[in-house]
Amino acid sequence: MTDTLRTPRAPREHGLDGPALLDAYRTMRTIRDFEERLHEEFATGDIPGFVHLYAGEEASATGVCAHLDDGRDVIASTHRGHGHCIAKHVDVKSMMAEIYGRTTGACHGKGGSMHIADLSKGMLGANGIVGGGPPLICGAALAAKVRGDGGVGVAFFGDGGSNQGTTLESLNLASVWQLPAVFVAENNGYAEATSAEWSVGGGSIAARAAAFGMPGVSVDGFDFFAVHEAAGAAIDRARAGGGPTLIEVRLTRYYGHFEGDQQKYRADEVRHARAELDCVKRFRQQVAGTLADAQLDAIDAQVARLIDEAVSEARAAPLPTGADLETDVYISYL
Amino acid sequence: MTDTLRTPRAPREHGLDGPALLDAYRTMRTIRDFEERLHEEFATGDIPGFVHLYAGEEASATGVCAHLDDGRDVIASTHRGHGHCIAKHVDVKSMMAEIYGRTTGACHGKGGSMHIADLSKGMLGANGIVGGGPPLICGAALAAKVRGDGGVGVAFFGDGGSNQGTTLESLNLASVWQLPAVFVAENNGYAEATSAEWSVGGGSIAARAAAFGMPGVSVDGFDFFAVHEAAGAAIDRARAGGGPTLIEVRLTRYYGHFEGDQQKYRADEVRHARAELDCVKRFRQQVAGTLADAQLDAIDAQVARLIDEAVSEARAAPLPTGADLETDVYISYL
Amino acid sequence: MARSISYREALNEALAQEMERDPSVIVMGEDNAGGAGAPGESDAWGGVLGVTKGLHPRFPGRVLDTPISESAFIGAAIGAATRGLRPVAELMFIDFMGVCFDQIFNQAAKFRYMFGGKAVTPVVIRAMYGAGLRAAAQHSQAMYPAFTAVPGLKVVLPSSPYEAKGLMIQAIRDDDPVIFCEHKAMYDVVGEVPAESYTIPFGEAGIVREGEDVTVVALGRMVSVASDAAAELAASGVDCEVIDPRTTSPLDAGTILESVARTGRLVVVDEASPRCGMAADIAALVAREEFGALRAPIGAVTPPHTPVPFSPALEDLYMPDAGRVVAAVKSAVDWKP
Amino acid sequence: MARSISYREALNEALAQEMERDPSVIVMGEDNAGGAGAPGESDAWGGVLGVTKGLHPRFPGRVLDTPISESAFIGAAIGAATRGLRPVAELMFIDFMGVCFDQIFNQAAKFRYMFGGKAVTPVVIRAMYGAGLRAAAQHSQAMYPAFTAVPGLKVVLPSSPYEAKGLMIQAIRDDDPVIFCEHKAMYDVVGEVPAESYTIPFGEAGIVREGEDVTVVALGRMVSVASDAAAELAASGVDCEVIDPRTTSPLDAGTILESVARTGRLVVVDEASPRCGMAADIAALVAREEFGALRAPIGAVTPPHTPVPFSPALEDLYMPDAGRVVAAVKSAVDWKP
Ligand SMILES: Cc1ncc(C[n+]2csc(CCOP(=O)(O)OP(=O)(O)O)c2C)c(N)n1
Ligand SMILES: Cc1ncc(C[n+]2csc(CCOP(=O)(O)OP(=O)(O)O)c2C)c(N)n1
Ligand SMILES: [Mg+2]
Ligand SMILES: [Mg+2]
Repeated sequence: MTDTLRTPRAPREHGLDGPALLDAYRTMRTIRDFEERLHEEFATGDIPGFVHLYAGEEASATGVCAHLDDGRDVIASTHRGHGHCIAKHVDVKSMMAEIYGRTTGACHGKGGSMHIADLSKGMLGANGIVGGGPPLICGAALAAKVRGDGGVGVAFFGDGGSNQGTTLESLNLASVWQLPAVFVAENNGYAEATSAEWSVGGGSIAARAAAFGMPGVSVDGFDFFAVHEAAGAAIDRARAGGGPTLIEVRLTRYYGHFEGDQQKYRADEVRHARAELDCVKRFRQQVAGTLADAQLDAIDAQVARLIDEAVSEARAAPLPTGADLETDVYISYL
Repeated sequence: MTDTLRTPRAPREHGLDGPALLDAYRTMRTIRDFEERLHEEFATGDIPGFVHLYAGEEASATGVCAHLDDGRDVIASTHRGHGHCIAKHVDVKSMMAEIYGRTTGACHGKGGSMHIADLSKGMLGANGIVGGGPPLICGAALAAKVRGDGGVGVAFFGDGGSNQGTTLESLNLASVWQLPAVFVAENNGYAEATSAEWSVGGGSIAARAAAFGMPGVSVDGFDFFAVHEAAGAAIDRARAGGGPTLIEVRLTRYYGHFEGDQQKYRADEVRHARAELDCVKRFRQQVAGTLADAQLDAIDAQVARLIDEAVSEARAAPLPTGADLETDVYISYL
Repeated sequence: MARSISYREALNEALAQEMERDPSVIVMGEDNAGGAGAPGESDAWGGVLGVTKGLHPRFPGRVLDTPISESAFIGAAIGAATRGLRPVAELMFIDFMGVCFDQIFNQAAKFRYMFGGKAVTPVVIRAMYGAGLRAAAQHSQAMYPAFTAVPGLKVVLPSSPYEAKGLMIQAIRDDDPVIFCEHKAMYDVVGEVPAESYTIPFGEAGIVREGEDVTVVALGRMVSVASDAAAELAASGVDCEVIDPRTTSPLDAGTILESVARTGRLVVVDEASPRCGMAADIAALVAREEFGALRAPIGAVTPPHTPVPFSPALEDLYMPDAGRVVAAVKSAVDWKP
Repeated sequence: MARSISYREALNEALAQEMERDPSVIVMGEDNAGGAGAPGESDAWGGVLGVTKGLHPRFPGRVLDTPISESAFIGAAIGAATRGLRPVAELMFIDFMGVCFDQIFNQAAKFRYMFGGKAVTPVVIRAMYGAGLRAAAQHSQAMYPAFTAVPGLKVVLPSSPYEAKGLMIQAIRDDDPVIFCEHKAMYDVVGEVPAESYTIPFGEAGIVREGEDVTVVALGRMVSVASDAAAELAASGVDCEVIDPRTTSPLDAGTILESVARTGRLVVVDEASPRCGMAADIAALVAREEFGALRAPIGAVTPPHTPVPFSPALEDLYMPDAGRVVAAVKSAVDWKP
């Protein structure tokens, strides 16, 4: 897991121009700030429910979603979904408001952190069920295939989720149906407090691809460019009718399983990752020759402002009322 | 699937003495006659419900179960369970009576063909749910491991069942827990009318073992000795604490998916298998140097009588009555 | 509408007509295209039920076989529905819901609510239910109460070929997720069915027989059992009103309550297990909303609290029959405080 | 019994005492041993609920972590039970039943019947249920009616630390499969619990409060809500009898019917969804068996037919509260034909 380089190496030919790099940086920075701020806000006691932070894993969502269209491409996410939402262009303020349970939230306050979705952006939802997303993504990919619109479906799941039967079945179905689908296993080493080294029989998630007849690769998730390259190849192949791919992204979560978990069981590991491997820092080093520090600092400032506004607007937004309780269960009923 | 030898080759060193060979032959012959007779009886209209015949696959159940004790070892079976039951020493007459729905049946007439079980023989049941057995066998193997009695658990399932998430999860759990378990995938080429070549992504069930960190082998299921050898190695390893194994057994079913299926979709294949590959015929050829024809013919006669008696006794046995309807739902209730 | 076809044919015709009309309708399930990938298998089966037979050659690319992976393919149908298709997925036996229930009740059913009203998931999940074919405990259940309990799902129980066609077309056109429960012992039941396309709205009960003495609410296959009982009772002077709710969610409470308001007596006939089932659900509705009209205990005719037994001798005792309905109605009529 | 401990501690103590007493008791679930395989993880967690904390070091080899593979490990607990162990498996949130229901309702529940009375499957499946912690639609459900409906399962809903310990010990010793439903908002509720081992039998309701005017049957966490309402009603002169069935299967029908025979009025308070739930089940029982005593419509206080909403503003409206119980009881008392 931590076999990655300590010194930044130059990304291979990535074909990304300045605006694309700035975009990627903005996405990663937005995710990071969103999560760090949530960590603080959660401590105030004002955020209800369960919150699972994505900080540390930014390069994965960003590197994958950089290849996706809002319109024809769909992703499904997990309980740890904020990063995927932001990378798929869900409005950040609507996300924050959702987490605070407000009517201005992406889901009118009915979903919360674990169920943020925006179908108009091809974001089929965070998911409270481990392994809930992969079957749905088979369907999104099937719809794209039936329509022939070149769209792809991408399912994110964790190392823990890679042991769920629903996920394993979906790999097989995608292979059998030759779907335009990509399965991204974010292996952060733990499912709650259970280590992936123990729970993933055979030790490699990527190697499971072969069992279902699809290519599998394992990439360094601290390196945006590594993720970007692997995802690009898989998504291009899917669009071209070449079928599904499984990508294992090796990375680390900076916070506990959920807010409230002290994670004493891995304090050293987190310290090391933050200091030596951090994907945002590394990205800045990797693009040092291409982008000016000032450009990146300007984004930092813009993002900081956005997150500030998101929090203060969420806090000020109205809560839903009794009139909202029984609406939207059905489109039509009685 | 049909890449097997047409001419019998000598079995490798199998270490089976005369009585063991006769036992194996008796088991295979019993299964064959039981199933062929059921096929006839079903046509009379007197057998209720769904019946899935195992004819053609005898070498698999027999080759595996030859290594098992009734006491400490457990198997779980499928909808196509008669062969496994017979090989695990479930009383043949009680099986026939069960299929006829009589009180003398193994399950008092409450289970039927799809639910024949005999826990006292370590037969945890046929199963109406594809993928139902493998999780249960993880538990049987766990119990053996916790008790340290050297017992093993064996899960039989089909090519279709190898795509069920419950099966795939079980492979992983058995690997992670290092259970004394053996998974026997009986690949007869079809799940109902759907071909395994299509439904098994990647094309090889045996190769799925690697994905979960266990050894996987593929054997010719028309050859008793091939199955026997592979199963022996896996079971020995399991008993010795070496963890689970996946064995893919390649074979053919002679009848339709269930009685009533005309299986026009594979008539040629069945004709070929019966004529050229049949495991019972082949066994006789393979042991020609060791056992006298007369010995085998005597078994044929005994088995024919047993099956005759089983049918006539089943037909004559009493049906359950209203007094049986609500018993045995619980051990104690209200 | 002089033409008579079977329940199976009615369903097949509904699927074919909707596939013809709307290219977004697709069909999937185990052997639904008839076995795939091997020579000669196309349309060999039309699902184990035969309901999809003939569709595969007629609608290329829109009738899909699946591996035995219910979570994956039922989930795929749901996911495809969120992307604008109208998939009809066959779960085969409703008893198999246990390997894929999550996709149905935690995903499809909840999307619209959890996502603040922004999801549309027009999926139909077909499954056969019910006892009577000696299929034993894991292939004979009537699991629809578990689906009826889930907010966000609609649940349909057609009681005749006519209902089967009209409700299926409605299910496909409906924008909410629908669980469509076909009784396995009814596929060969024949009845009059219009050749042209038509829909039967959800939440509108059918009044199978009008009557003044006792309201009998019966579901699915029990509608014909209740009708037989009503005919028998009529001969002995008891006049039953037989109501077929057609859908358990939404449930047409109005028709039931209005009937009980007239008759003062209720017997519910249901094939599901007795605990937390439809018989309880409808009894509770009436005991809450129309108590004042009730003149007798609310009768329930259901199977006992046991798994479905295999032996025909037991299964016949397990299933509610007309005799038990007659007895329940008579005891309601004869009841004295 | 002056000692007070929490609901969580009561469960932990029950597990520890039974593991001490009987070597065939084992415990398994995600993080139940506290994370496995990595240094320093032993007992880091005791399940996400903390209920199994401390057991792993005390009972080596008998407290197992599992991968996130509910079908496999719940099935394994069931399989092990058929082989003489007494496994207690943690499903964590009851909402996760959708990925493993088959092993529970088609396997464990049916073995004894399908196999003609020859199987013994003493497994306990623990799961937390219920709303109130802003855990949203997929982590807040009260799914026990779906289990109650299944012949072959027993279903337990402890309403206090005292009940939690005694019912858990009974569940472990019981020879049938048991679904043990813990309310997630009650783990920190403190109450008097004897230090020594004791059992509370299944199918015997607790009479939480005696009363003459109205019978209030409440389940799980709703028992305290109903008790609060009863206290408030007593002040205004309405005398409620509050009954806690403790187990929904078996259900102590006798105690409920006997009470309604005296009071003539029934209100059921339940946290499950209203359709095909326990409120309906108990109402139907009474409308069938004790109709003659009833003097008012049977009231039900349940959530609406919606998924559980996330926003605290909505979730507080979703959950039955004492105010709604008071209103339901009053309307039963005030009802005029
Ligand atoms: C079916 C199911 N089982 C268990 C859980 C509880 N749970 C939520 S997150 C989680 C760990 C997931 O681990 P992983 O997939 O590695 O994702 P990560 O949290 O590391 O991002 C568990 C066990 C769940 N939500 N759904
Ligand atoms: C969960 C589930 N899905 C579907 C079925 C229906 N079904 C019964 S047997 C069968 C085919 C099984 O194929 P395979 O596993 O290859 O076993 P075989 O019949 O070839 O022995 C199917 C689809 C079932 N019983 N359970
Ligand atoms: Mg993880
Ligand atoms: Mg097969």
